[in-house]
Amino acid sequence: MKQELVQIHSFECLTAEILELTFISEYLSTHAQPGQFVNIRVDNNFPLLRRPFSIFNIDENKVSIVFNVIGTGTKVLARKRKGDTIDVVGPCGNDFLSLADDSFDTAVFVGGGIGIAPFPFLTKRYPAGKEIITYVGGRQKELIVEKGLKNAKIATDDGSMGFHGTVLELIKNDFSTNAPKNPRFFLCGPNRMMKVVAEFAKEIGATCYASLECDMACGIGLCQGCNIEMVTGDKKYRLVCKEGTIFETQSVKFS
Amino acid sequence: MKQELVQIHSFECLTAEILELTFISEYLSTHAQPGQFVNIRVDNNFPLLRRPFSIFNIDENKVSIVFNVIGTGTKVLARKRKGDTIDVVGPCGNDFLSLADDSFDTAVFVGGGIGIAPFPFLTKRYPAGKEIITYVGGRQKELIVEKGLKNAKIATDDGSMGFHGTVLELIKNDFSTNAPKNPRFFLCGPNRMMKVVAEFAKEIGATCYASLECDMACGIGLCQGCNIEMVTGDKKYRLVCKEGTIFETQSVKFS
Amino acid sequence: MIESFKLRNVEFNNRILVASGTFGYGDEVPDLVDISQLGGIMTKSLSMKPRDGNPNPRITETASGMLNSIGLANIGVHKFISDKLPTLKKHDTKVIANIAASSVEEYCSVLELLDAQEGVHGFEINVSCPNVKEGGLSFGTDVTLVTRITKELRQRTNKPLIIKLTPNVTHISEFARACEAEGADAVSVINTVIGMAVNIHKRTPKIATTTGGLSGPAVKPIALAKVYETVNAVKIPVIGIGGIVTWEDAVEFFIVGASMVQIGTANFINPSTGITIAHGVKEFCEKNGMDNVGSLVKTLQTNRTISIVDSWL
Amino acid sequence: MIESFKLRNVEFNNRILVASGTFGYGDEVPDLVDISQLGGIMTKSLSMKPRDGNPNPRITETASGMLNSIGLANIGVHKFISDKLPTLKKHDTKVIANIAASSVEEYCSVLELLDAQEGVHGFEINVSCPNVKEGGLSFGTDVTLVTRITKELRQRTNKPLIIKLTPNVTHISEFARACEAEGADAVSVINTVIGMAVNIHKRTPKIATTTGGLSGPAVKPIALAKVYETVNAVKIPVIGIGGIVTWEDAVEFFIVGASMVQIGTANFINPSTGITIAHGVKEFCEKNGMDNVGSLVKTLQTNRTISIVDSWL
Ligand SMILES: Cc1cc2nc3c(=O)[nH]c(=O)nc-3n(C[C@H](O)[C@H](O)[C@H](O)COP(=O)(O)OP(=O)(O)OC[C@H]3O[C@@H](n4cnc5c(N)ncnc54)[C@H](O)[C@@H]3O)c2cc1C
Ligand SMILES: Cc1cc2nc3c(=O)[nH]c(=O)nc-3n(C[C@H](O)[C@H](O)[C@H](O)COP(=O)(O)OP(=O)(O)OC[C@H]3O[C@@H](n4cnc5c(N)ncnc54)[C@H](O)[C@@H]3O)c2cc1C
Ligand SMILES: Cc1cc2nc3c(=O)[nH]c(=O)nc-3n(C[C@H](O)[C@H](O)[C@H](O)COP(=O)(O)O)c2cc1C
Ligand SMILES: Cc1cc2nc3c(=O)[nH]c(=O)nc-3n(C[C@H](O)[C@H](O)[C@H](O)COP(=O)(O)O)c2cc1C
Ligand code: FES
Ligand code: FES
Repeated sequence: MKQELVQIHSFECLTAEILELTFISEYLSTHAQPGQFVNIRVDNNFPLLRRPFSIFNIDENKVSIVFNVIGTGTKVLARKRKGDTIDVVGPCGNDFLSLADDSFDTAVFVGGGIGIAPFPFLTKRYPAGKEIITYVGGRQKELIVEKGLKNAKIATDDGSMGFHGTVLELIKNDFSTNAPKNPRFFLCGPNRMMKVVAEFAKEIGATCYASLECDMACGIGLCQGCNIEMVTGDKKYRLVCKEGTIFETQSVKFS
Repeated sequence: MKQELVQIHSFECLTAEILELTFISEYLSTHAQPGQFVNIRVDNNFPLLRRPFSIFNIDENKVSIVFNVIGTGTKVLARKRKGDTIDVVGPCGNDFLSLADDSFDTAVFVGGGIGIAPFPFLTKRYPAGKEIITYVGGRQKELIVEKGLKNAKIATDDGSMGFHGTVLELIKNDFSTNAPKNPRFFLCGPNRMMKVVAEFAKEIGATCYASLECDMACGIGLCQGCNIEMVTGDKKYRLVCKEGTIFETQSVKFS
Repeated sequence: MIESFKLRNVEFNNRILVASGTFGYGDEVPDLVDISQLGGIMTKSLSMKPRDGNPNPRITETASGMLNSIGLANIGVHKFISDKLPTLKKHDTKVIANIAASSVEEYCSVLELLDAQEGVHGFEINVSCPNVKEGGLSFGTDVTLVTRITKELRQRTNKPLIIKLTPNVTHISEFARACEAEGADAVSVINTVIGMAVNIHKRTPKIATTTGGLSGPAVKPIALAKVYETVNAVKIPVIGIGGIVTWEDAVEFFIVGASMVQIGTANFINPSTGITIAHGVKEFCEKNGMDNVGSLVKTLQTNRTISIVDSWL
Repeated sequence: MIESFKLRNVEFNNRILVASGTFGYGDEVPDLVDISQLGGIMTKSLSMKPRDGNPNPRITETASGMLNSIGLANIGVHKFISDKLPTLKKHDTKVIANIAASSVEEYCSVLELLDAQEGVHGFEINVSCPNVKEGGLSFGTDVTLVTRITKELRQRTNKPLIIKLTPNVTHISEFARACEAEGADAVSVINTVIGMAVNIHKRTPKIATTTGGLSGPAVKPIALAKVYETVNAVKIPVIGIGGIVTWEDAVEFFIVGASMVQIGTANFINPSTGITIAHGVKEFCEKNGMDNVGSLVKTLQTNRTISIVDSWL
């Protein structure tokens, strides 16, 4: 893990609401694994704390993240330009690949809105010989990113793109007609979405991993602010930033 | 006085360190007088308070200020671009023209560094029939602005431009060889500079006005934070933002 | 949609007030602000005699806040009555006279003078003043003195009597209870927090009096906690103050339990903040199906049985 | 150029420490920070038994600050000694064990266990803990209890004993005087300020425990004022904490009178803040012709005869 001042290489609008920000980092591009995140100081004074962002893609020495403008931090980030520098700590957290053993055939990625963020990089690095299906859910089409995803199936709450309904409904439909062989689930997105998809995975007996999100002060295990309650194991809480962000869904209590 | 969201029309580098920022305001361009200032919210969250800037020039519907990057506020301001909007309150404070009666022949403007700010606009609006001489002092040439000034005479502490020495020394030199007829002084700049020039004006029996600077929370008379101690009159203190910024120098106590 | 709020015998148009010392005597900003859209104006603290206030520098900016030590510069109660009140009366808003004093007797005399004035609708008592008789210790940090001030003033007015509490005490709830017991109609929470800043090059304090009062967004979390402690201690209305800039900030105070709120430092940035907030709060209520801003008040859902002290943080 | 500072029998390499609860047990950040460049590490507060801490959410950002209610989650003193101390010992820095407890007896027992450990160079006592016997009121707001804790602990150790004071009291100087009288070697000023934030959509507190501790730049002015009050009340060294992010911030504390400083929240943003500050302070001293950082301490020029209470702000 390193703290670096990196230069912004480009901005790209992936949808009307979602931006991809690409910056240059030799170090991160060689050290980061899919599912890890970077912790960005968007500006010198305000907001005070860093903002965590999943690594969306790595291409040679270029690393990218995706975001939509929600509040203070993302507003400042969206105003940066090519050539500006930003202060990045990373790679943080655990990663998908080193967690999952090999005993499955189909990787089912499920992303809610901006929660697709880790999947393009994961898709790229996925071991050969595994099937990949990607489910993407969102409120409306402006929040749906397809870039870098494989076999993407889309559900929107308002029906403006793909299936009209929740991503869980779409998954259930698909699985009832044409269940993938020996699936394993990888989730990222709003807790509510991950909770119900994790329940479905449990019902069909599939292992399920989720990358959890929660407010973080440090992102590196110093503040103890990012605890998640466990239902298995000896510890009542674990730290999302360090012992996660990825957990086996049956081990944690979704809030 | 109004509060407006105005659009930035352009940036110009006047020296290696000093920027001119021009914005569009119908209202200010028709209502502001030389010596008045505008109070700018440079950003939504940080810094908290507005920053006051003298009106440097008005050209049709375009109003400009000049500044150098000193701290938080000016750093943010310098990062703005053409087309961005800024939140401006103004015009604030009293003005040079309505204060000064007509009983003099030569207007002597003395600006220290960025303190020349009000003089180009004042020069432009000055009643015909008066001579104008402008003295500009600064640490080095990067802090000397000549744009819009009339008969500008320059002094730098390091001798990198014009006279090598303080602006007071230059004035004294000039006055000893070729004293202007019946002068009146108008000062703007660091307190230390204004204090000594005001003393010289007093010595030679000339009336002297100074535009004072001090930290302001509101700029419009609400906070009572900008008091200056008086040596004449019935009030111990007056408010720089509202009862000034321009005072007859013998009436105030320079700190 | 009911926005108004009644305190004792006075009905405020809405629950948004401007805080003492941050809006002058209401006559500084006529161009920029339509004062009638405010629930009320708390005047700059008034003392018996005019006060020059403290030397310069009186203010300095801090991270998301500011320090001030104006020294309660004011024109004195007589001049307020003769010069300011006539103008203030013309606006359709409530005028609450904020009183500062250096003795219990002075509080009483200033209040009596103002109580006789028709255009003065109520009183807010600034107890964050040095008690000259007791060597300059603040009235506001001594519960016996706050009790006495409240008792004496209550006997002298039938208009709303609001005591403005200082946050610089261990248990603000003790003070609020004392005010309630002596018949105060409400308490205002909070005045500024003691703070300081240093010019490292000159090695001098950044404000002339060394320490000053901290205000602005930086203190909002502190103010909310003090309001929370207070609303859980008394039944009289609590007026929330501290760091309110947006309508969302105001809603936080209402949810915690403030019946009204005051806008202070934010007026320096946007003098019309109070009006913007009044509209924002109203809209928020309407969107959420409330027909009364009061429906927001004290609706915080928390399952903590609280004693407001440092717990296991 | 002397940067070091001696407290009782321990010489710290420099005057910059990292604050309890903001640097784990010193083993979280080896890649990013060369710990040996720090004067010392205050450990996360240690209690006798391990503590899970509070439920989520434990933190939330505020304007130029943050609220936390970690609940003193820690691995317990035994595990600290067996698992963390051996690694910590390897660094050329001083390890100050911060102790939290829910009874005077627990403070004593934890200290005794740690006092026997060679790698523990001193103690910082977190008195901002609920006193279980007294219904959860904080030890730190009761001067009798702080006196008793200091007295008991002083009898049990010859290593530096530092009491970490809470700012949430009317007169922090009373507490500092009590600590001095009972033989404490220093006081740390300040712990977090009680604060609160509300999610207006859910109408719930933003942290699970309703109120939490405010830290970061927002509290710097408060911390400086508390340090100022304290240094004017006692002769023992005062360790300044609160909102320090830059070396300029640290210099402000030194000028006011802090002998050492601690970096807290800033570590979350830049874990190497302490090191950057150590360099910055050193450079500033050199540029200003000082051969000792100590030449900065308590050099504030002020002509105010002060009683630190609300004065005429
Ligand atoms: C491990 C991790 C990875 C993340 N990866 C990404 C990513 O790849 N792309 C991305 O855009 N964001 C990501 N986030 C969230 C991101 O860090 C920011 O919280 C988010 O972008 C909003 O920041 P802000 O400063 O703009 O909003 P703030 O000003 O902090 O918040 C504004 C408001 O939005 C709410 N809010 C904050 N975050 C969220 C959220 N995520 N969803 C809904 N409401 C929210 C807040 O409660 C607040 O009310 C990630 C978070 C974590 C913990
Ligand atoms: C009536 C009035 C008119 C003004 N007109 C202009 C103008 O035309 N152009 C212009 O550039 N500025 C002008 N100023 C000053 C301006 O308002 C800002 O204070 C200044 O630009 C620095 O702001 P900042 O936020 O960048 O620095 P801050 O972050 O506020 O300050 C950074 C550091 O610089 C110091 N500092 C602040 N202001 C000054 C200063 N003026 N001189 C020296 N040190 C300072 C501070 O004490 C602090 O230590 C005027 C001020 C007043 C009161
Ligand atoms: C410049 C200034 C002057 C103030 N003067 C007074 C005053 O005269 N009387 C008073 O009771 N409070 C005074 N206050 C305190 C405010 O009324 C308010 O309680 C405090 O600033 C917190 O609110 P805020 O964070 O919204 O500013 C003053 C505050 C400021 C910033
Ligand atoms: C997340 C967090 C955890 C903390 N944990 C402790 C602790 O365990 N013991 C303690 O004495 N202080 C603790 N503190 C208080 C800090 O040590 C420090 O006193 C306070 O944060 C003020 O300094 P700062 O503004 O630099 O953060 C904690 C602070 C934070 C922000
Ligand atoms: S965010 Fe600080 S420990 Fe996880
Ligand atoms: S700056 Fe507020 S009164 Fe002058």
